[in-house]
Order: sequence, then C-alpha cells, then structure tokens
Amino acid sequence: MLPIDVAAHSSRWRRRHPCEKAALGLGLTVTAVCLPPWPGAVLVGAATLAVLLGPAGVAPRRLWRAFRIPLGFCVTGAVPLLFAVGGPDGPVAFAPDGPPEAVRLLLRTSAASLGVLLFAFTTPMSDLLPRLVKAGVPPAVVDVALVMYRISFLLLDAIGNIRQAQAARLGHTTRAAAWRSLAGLGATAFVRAFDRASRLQTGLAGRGYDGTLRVLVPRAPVSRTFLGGVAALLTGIVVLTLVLERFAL
Amino acid sequence: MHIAEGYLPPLHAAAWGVASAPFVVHGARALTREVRANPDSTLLLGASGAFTFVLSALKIPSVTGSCSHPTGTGLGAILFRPPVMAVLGTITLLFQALLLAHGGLTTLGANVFSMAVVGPWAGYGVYRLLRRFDVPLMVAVFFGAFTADLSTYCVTSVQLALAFPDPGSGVPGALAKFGGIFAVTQLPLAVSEGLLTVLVMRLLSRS
Amino acid sequence: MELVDAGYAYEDGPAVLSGVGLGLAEGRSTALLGRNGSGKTTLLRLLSGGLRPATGRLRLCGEPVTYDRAGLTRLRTTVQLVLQDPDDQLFAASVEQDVSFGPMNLGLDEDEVRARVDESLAAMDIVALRDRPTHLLSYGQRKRAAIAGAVAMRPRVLILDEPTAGLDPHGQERLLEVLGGLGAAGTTVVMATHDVDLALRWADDAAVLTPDGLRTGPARELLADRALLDAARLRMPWGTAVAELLRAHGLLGGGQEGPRTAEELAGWPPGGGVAGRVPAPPRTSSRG
Amino acid sequence: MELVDAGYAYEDGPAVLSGVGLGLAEGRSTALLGRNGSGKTTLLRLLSGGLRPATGRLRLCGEPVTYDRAGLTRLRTTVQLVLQDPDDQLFAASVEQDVSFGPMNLGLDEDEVRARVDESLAAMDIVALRDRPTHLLSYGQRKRAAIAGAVAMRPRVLILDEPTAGLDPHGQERLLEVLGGLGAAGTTVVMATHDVDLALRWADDAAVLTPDGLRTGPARELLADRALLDAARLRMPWGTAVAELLRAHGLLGGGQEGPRTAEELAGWPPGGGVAGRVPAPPRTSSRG
Repeated sequence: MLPIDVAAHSSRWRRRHPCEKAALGLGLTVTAVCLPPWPGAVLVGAATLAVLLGPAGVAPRRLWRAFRIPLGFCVTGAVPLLFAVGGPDGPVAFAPDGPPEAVRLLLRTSAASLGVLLFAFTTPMSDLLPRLVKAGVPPAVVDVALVMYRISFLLLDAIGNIRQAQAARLGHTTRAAAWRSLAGLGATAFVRAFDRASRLQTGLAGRGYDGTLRVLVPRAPVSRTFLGGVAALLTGIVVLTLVLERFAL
Repeated sequence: MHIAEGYLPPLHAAAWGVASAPFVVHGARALTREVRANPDSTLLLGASGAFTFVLSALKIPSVTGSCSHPTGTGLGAILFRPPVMAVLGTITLLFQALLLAHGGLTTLGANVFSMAVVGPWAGYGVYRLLRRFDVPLMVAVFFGAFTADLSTYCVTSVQLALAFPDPGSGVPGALAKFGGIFAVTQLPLAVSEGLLTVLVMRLLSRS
Repeated sequence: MELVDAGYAYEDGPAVLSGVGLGLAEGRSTALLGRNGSGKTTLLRLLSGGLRPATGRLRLCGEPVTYDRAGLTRLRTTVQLVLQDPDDQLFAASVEQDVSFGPMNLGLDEDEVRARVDESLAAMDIVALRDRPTHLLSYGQRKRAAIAGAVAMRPRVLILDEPTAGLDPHGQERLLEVLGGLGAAGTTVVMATHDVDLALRWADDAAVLTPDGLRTGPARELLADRALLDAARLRMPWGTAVAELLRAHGLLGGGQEGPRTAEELAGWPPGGGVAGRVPAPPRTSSRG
Repeated sequence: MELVDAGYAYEDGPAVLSGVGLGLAEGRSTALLGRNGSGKTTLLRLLSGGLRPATGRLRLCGEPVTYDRAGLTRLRTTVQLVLQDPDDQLFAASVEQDVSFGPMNLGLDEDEVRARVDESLAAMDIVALRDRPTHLLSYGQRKRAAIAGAVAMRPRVLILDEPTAGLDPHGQERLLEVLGGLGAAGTTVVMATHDVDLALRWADDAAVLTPDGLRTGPARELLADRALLDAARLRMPWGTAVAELLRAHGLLGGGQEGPRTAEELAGWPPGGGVAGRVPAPPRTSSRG
C-alpha cells in the first residue's frame, strides 16, 4: 500500500476540512515558489517542517521517505546548473554562478515539496475528491477519478501478488525472464482493470447505479480560527522575508 | 519524467498551466459527453485511468541495466485516444503528486503538458501515421510508445531549459545540458517502454 | 416474494434454469445449495432483478414485477443481492461514502441518508470503520462493508452469495451473528453457500439445485435426504449423520433437534437432561 | 526443510511472528491453521523464500538457506507456494504458456519444458484445458492451472494457501484427490486452511498458530486439544467430537481412527466389524 495514503487516512488532522489544509499546505508551497529562496524558502521550509512534525503529527521517518523522491529529482536537475556550455571558456566549463543558483533551487524545491507533503499527509483522497465538484471540476471527471482511485489499489495489490508469484517461479533471474514477467504483469493489469470495472457494474446495479456515483460528502466545518492562523503565518513569513532581504542581508 | 514541486519559477509554472488548460478542458468535455451518451463508461474510464496509473508505477529494466518507470502514455493514447488521455493523465499526475510525491502541484501544468498532452498526441500521431502506411501493427505500436516516451522527455528538457537558461549560451545551451543528462536514462527507457508496450499489446491481442 | 416457474438461458447457451419455483416466507432464513455451474448465481440474479426471467415470472407481494424504472426501483428497495467478492461492490474511497451510495440514488435528503448509513453500519457492527478507506480494510471488514451497502437500502429480502467464503471461523461467527440480528429485525435472509454444515446450522429452509430442478423445504429434512444430496453433488452434513447416530442410541428424541456444532456435540446433551430421555454418555475411554 | 526460531515484522509494525519453528518431514501432509491476522501468510512466505526471516533461519536439507541469487533459485526449485487467488498466478495468455513459465525460466530446453508441462497438466487432470485462455476457465479450473504452474517446477515441497476456498464440495474432492496423488508421488504438501474438518480429514500433521506461537504435532491430537483450539480461535472439528462420542459408547477403540466424513459416520462402523469391538448401533429410533 502507499505510505502517504495510509498516513493521510490516520492523520491527526483527518477531521479538519480539506480547505483548511489546502490553505495551509498549498499556501506554504506557493509562498515558497514566489518568494526569493533566500531567506524565503528557508523560512517556509522551517515553518512547514515545524507544522508537519508538531501539530500535524507526521512521523519523521515516513516524511523523510516521501521527501527523498522530490529531493532526488532536484539534485539531478540542479547538476546542469553547475556548468556552462559554449561560453568563452570552452565547450563545457564550470559556471561561477552555478553553485549558489543550485542551492537556491534546492531550497525552493525542498520548501515547496514540504508544503505539498503537508497537504498530502493530512488529506486523504476520499475527503478531497468528492469536494472537487464544488471547486468546479465536472462531476463526470470526479466520478472517473473516484473509480480510478479504488481500482488502482485493487490493481496495485494484484500486481504485488503477481510479482511474488513470478519471483517464486524464477521470473526475475534472467533478462528474458524479467521481460516475460513484465509483459505478463502489464497485460494482466489491463485485463484485471476492465474485469474489475465490469464486475463493479454488476455489483452496483442493484443499488441503482445509472452512471453517476453519488456519495455523501463527509461533514466538516471550516474553522475560521485555523484559516486566520494560516493567513497570519503566511503574512508573517512574507513580511519577515522582505524585511530580512532588505535590511539584514 | 516529472518536474518536482517548486522546481519551476512562478511565471513558468503558471504559463505551462495556461498552455495545458485547453487540452484538459477539451478532454473533460469529451469525457462528460461520453459518460452522458453511455453511462457505463464511467467505470470503464476509471479502469483505463487506474491502468495508466499502475503502469506508470511499474519498474521496467532499462537497456543500460538501471530501472525506471514507463510513462504509459503511448499505450494509453493508442488504447483510449489522446483527448481522454489528457484527463486521465492529469488525474494520474495528481495522484502521483499527492500519493507518491512524484511531481507536484505548481508544476502540474508543466507535467500535464509533457506527459498528458504532447506525449499522447505525438505517440498517437506516429502510430496512426504508420498504420496508414500499412506498417505492421506491432511495429506501429513500438514506435507510437517510443515516440510518446521520447517526446515527453524532450518537452520536459525544453521546459527546464526555458526556466534555467545557460549563463553562456542561453536556452539552446541549457537544452543541450538538460537533454544530454536525461538522454542517458531516457533514450534506453523509451526503447524499453516501446518493447514493453509491444509485449503487452501482443498478450492482449492473443487473449 | 415468489419466483414462479422461471427459466433462463444465457445468449447462445442452453437453459441454465427452467421451471424453477421458489417462495420466500417473510422473516425466515433460507440456504440455497447447489454445486458450481448449477445455476445458483443465475437464480440469485433473477431474484434480485439483475436478470429478467426468460420464462415464468417474479412476484413481489403477489404482484408481478415489471422491469421498467419504477418496477426495478420497487424491486431494489425490497430485494438486495450481496455478491461473493466484496470488491465487486465497493467502489468508493471510504466506507461511509460507499454505504451512502444506495440511499443517495433513492433521492433521499442528506439527513435521511446519514441516518440510514448510521443504521447499517451499526447493524454490521462496523461503526468504527466509517471513515476508513475501503482498500485498507481486511477481507472480513470489506465483506461487512459490502453488506452494509445493501442493508442501507432497507431491503425486506437480503440475498447473499457465499458470504462466509474466505472468512476464518471467528469471522464466520461474527457474520452469522449480524445476519441473525437482521433476521430478528424481520429481514428475510437468503444465503447461497457450499457449506452444508453451515446451512444445516443456520437456515430454517433449504433450496437445493439439482439437474432436475429446485427442491425446497425445511433445511433439516432436505439435508437428511441422501438421494437429493447425491443428485445435487453435495456432501452430507455432519449434523445429519450425528443426529442419526444420536437417535439410534436413544440420545435424541424423534422431534428434537440435534447438535448444531461440534462444540454442542462435545457438550451433549445440553443442560444435562432433556425430558429424562438422555442419559449422560458413559466415559469408557479415557483418551483425549 | 525446517524453519528455526524464526521471527518477522513488517516495516513500522509489531512482530507478526517470533520464535516460530516448523519442520516438514518428507512426504507428509501438513495443515496450517490459524485465524486471519495470525501470521499464516507471513509464515507461508517465509517458508517459500518470499520473505526473509528477521530473526532465526530457514534450513533446507540441514543447510541454511542463503538469500543470494543461487540460494533463492535452489529454494524455489525445492519449495513452491500457490497463492489463494489463482488470478494472482495466471498471467500468460493460455494454460500451456502459463505452466511453461517456470520451466522456461529454469533454462530447460524445449523438449524438457514440454515434458514438464505435460506432466503437470496430467497431475492436475487438466490436459484438456491446455490451449484454453486462462480468463475463460472456471474458478476451479483456474485453481488447478495455478497449481500446475507450481508443480511444473517439480518442487519437493508444495505449499498451498486456502486451496479449497471458493470450491464447491465436488471441486474440493477433486482437488484433494490430485493433492493426494502428488503426496503419493513423494511431494510434501502443506495447506493453510480455515476448515478444521478438512484439516482433520486430510492432514497427517497440523501446525496451529496461536498468539503464543506455533504448535505442531499429529493433526488428530492437536485438533482434539480444546485449549489450543480456543487459543487459536478455531472451531472444534466435527470429527473430534464424533470420535469422542463413539469412544464414549464403545464404538471406537482407543487407538483407532474415527470417521473422516459424515458419509463415513453414516455408514459406521466401516465393513461391519473391526476386531469385533464395535457393535452395530442399535436402531431404537425409526425416524429419517
């Protein structure tokens, strides 16, 4: 199963309205992207980390495991900034502005990723998807996303089992075997996905399925205090950044 | 290949969002029409999307020996056509950002443009073109998937180059840098994805 | 409800069922038995309106069922079918959302939907799972969530296909308990099962599919009929053989019911003396 | 093969198993019992090399198993695990292709692969299904095709997770027959099951998972141990209770085996007289 999904469903902030968590997490992300990385991203990163590990109660190990992924991309993506090509110093040369720019990029990506992780670790898809209709997403698209979410987990489960079964029959020992296994996996996933859909259709018919998946949206009040706090935090970070940038640095 | 959260400057992030929007809106309209005309298609489209999502989570052995993930957009476009893939791809990217920490929300527009718009259209275009010239099905499938994967990576390189032009040679130089670095992994991967797609299609056409 | 002289054939296939009649008396529990391929699933789908009989008809409270929208809605609020694999019925991201699907489709207002969801979750003893995503539930929990989705339609007849398959003994007990609760509240429960021991233990009536058609009657009688069990390719339940043995030894009166489980047999006779006819078994062997 | 003092814990979770020991004697059949969540599947995966024990070790013919490529290959050509859901094991387009998957991966030449496929299809009694696409098979046929895929690896130990779940009584009989054939040919068969009656009937040995660990021993003894059954939250098998009853009435000698099925009980005593100790039951009641 997917660790972020599991964590989101048992999050301490599960009962909070997704709007509150979106305002906080995505607000922090946007702030990180828009402010100058130094000192803006550092401040956002520190604040986000504090919220994540503090009130939101995300386990540090789980957070690190999830955070490694964007970090890996960012490090790879920052390497080209260290070099200049085709300049006066030859076809490939060290770029003097490269290291600080790479660091700035790392800071911005890290802070922005943490913001999204704050939202992802506290807001399960089940709370988010049905509410997207109110945000203007066409209901048919939301229905498809709901089915995608459900069937994806069934498929992931099946694929895990099939991989094990293939390994037991030495499906990963040689390159030819690995390709045979992989092709079997892809084809089985396809067949299974549509088998699942047709079985769901039979299963839902008795409850009046007509192409629309109407479900009860969980009740949660939007806390004005929380939103106020978010606004204060974001404003504080912006002001502090601008002040520090102008006067201290 | 996903651009991570926060990697693009705000203006670029917004611009790519604007560039993707018409395709996604068009796809969403096509999808809504489809569901209205045929109510059962909600479940079938959900299944298609789930398949795309799960396919992109598979690890495939690259020719160089390392492992990577296929984009799945070529197979998806051939099976489900590009407009629908724009929507399914966008939902997939949203799931990847929120469930796997792959990609991001501010970079969603850029990723949608490369993986859910250009990739499927280019792959599908090549596939149709080859089919029109009576190229065997599996060859067309291979080049369709290969092109979808490769064009996705090309667009991503352009997106990165535009965001971080080379101090000496500007955008073209940066393109060479990003393209060069990712070519090492992405070219073999595109071949792998083409092969995988052919194998999957063969199994599917047999059963 | 009642199925009269019904038949069905899938496209291009031979008749799966023909001339089948089945009446369900209100509040009684019925076990439907028959080997795979005997048309059990077809029968369940005929009863729940998923298939339309090719011949014969389905009646609800004496009136024939119509298969237009209004007729189907009436049927669906009366009869609910729970499939064997819970994943065939759970589509939503959380248990509450899934259970709410049926009531929402009935066009009820939100408070009423919420009340029905609460009621069904309570009946299935899964209130604590309300907000859990369906993919993180155990198999037994998914089974109960799927049944809750059907119960939320407040059916008068609940039909379950192999509800105990894949559950461990403890899970089976819990399921039988909640089904007992539904039965006590007046729901007619029909269960298709391969487990003859379970059928004998749980059901008032049995309906057995054989190649010659459907036989119905009290479970205790039908499951003691060896010719019928053979024709249906079913095993003999332990309970039947044990009751015969006990009767043969004067440990069980003619009209009395035998032990329903091995545990009951081990503690036989219950309470120590029924009408003075049942002597305590002499302990001649000391083993075990 | 032997599992010594093994323990396992999933990431971020408590220990699922600890200090578990299990020895499998060649050619004997073992039933593994335990409720859902007791670590049964984990144990099966430890035995088949799908998981690596966190503590303790797995031994094959006295030597510890190594988890490098060579060691795993050796383990996998010795031990094969068949999962509960056959769809998790069938991934090729036809039965023949699927069964040939393992032998192909062993790098055998084409004739040898063909021979193994023939042999496994014959052992599972599905030669006629050779060219059929797997998704058009019935559930029971898929089960047997999945087992054939494992058998084609010519394992000395075959482990099956809930092989009879979802099969009708007739299908269960057929499966037990083919497993009996494998056992007679020298394969050690291990079956995880919830069905205590089946376990008592089929297995030589039992391995019962309780919260305190794993208990192993002869099936007849373990499945008569009420404290153990309670601890493992298992039901008492009918066979145990019936054997006690028969012994109490002098219908079964101390060392003798009781009836294995209800059919055997109904025809008890078998043959009409074992060592003259077993009187024919007096027919005092005429009902039935």
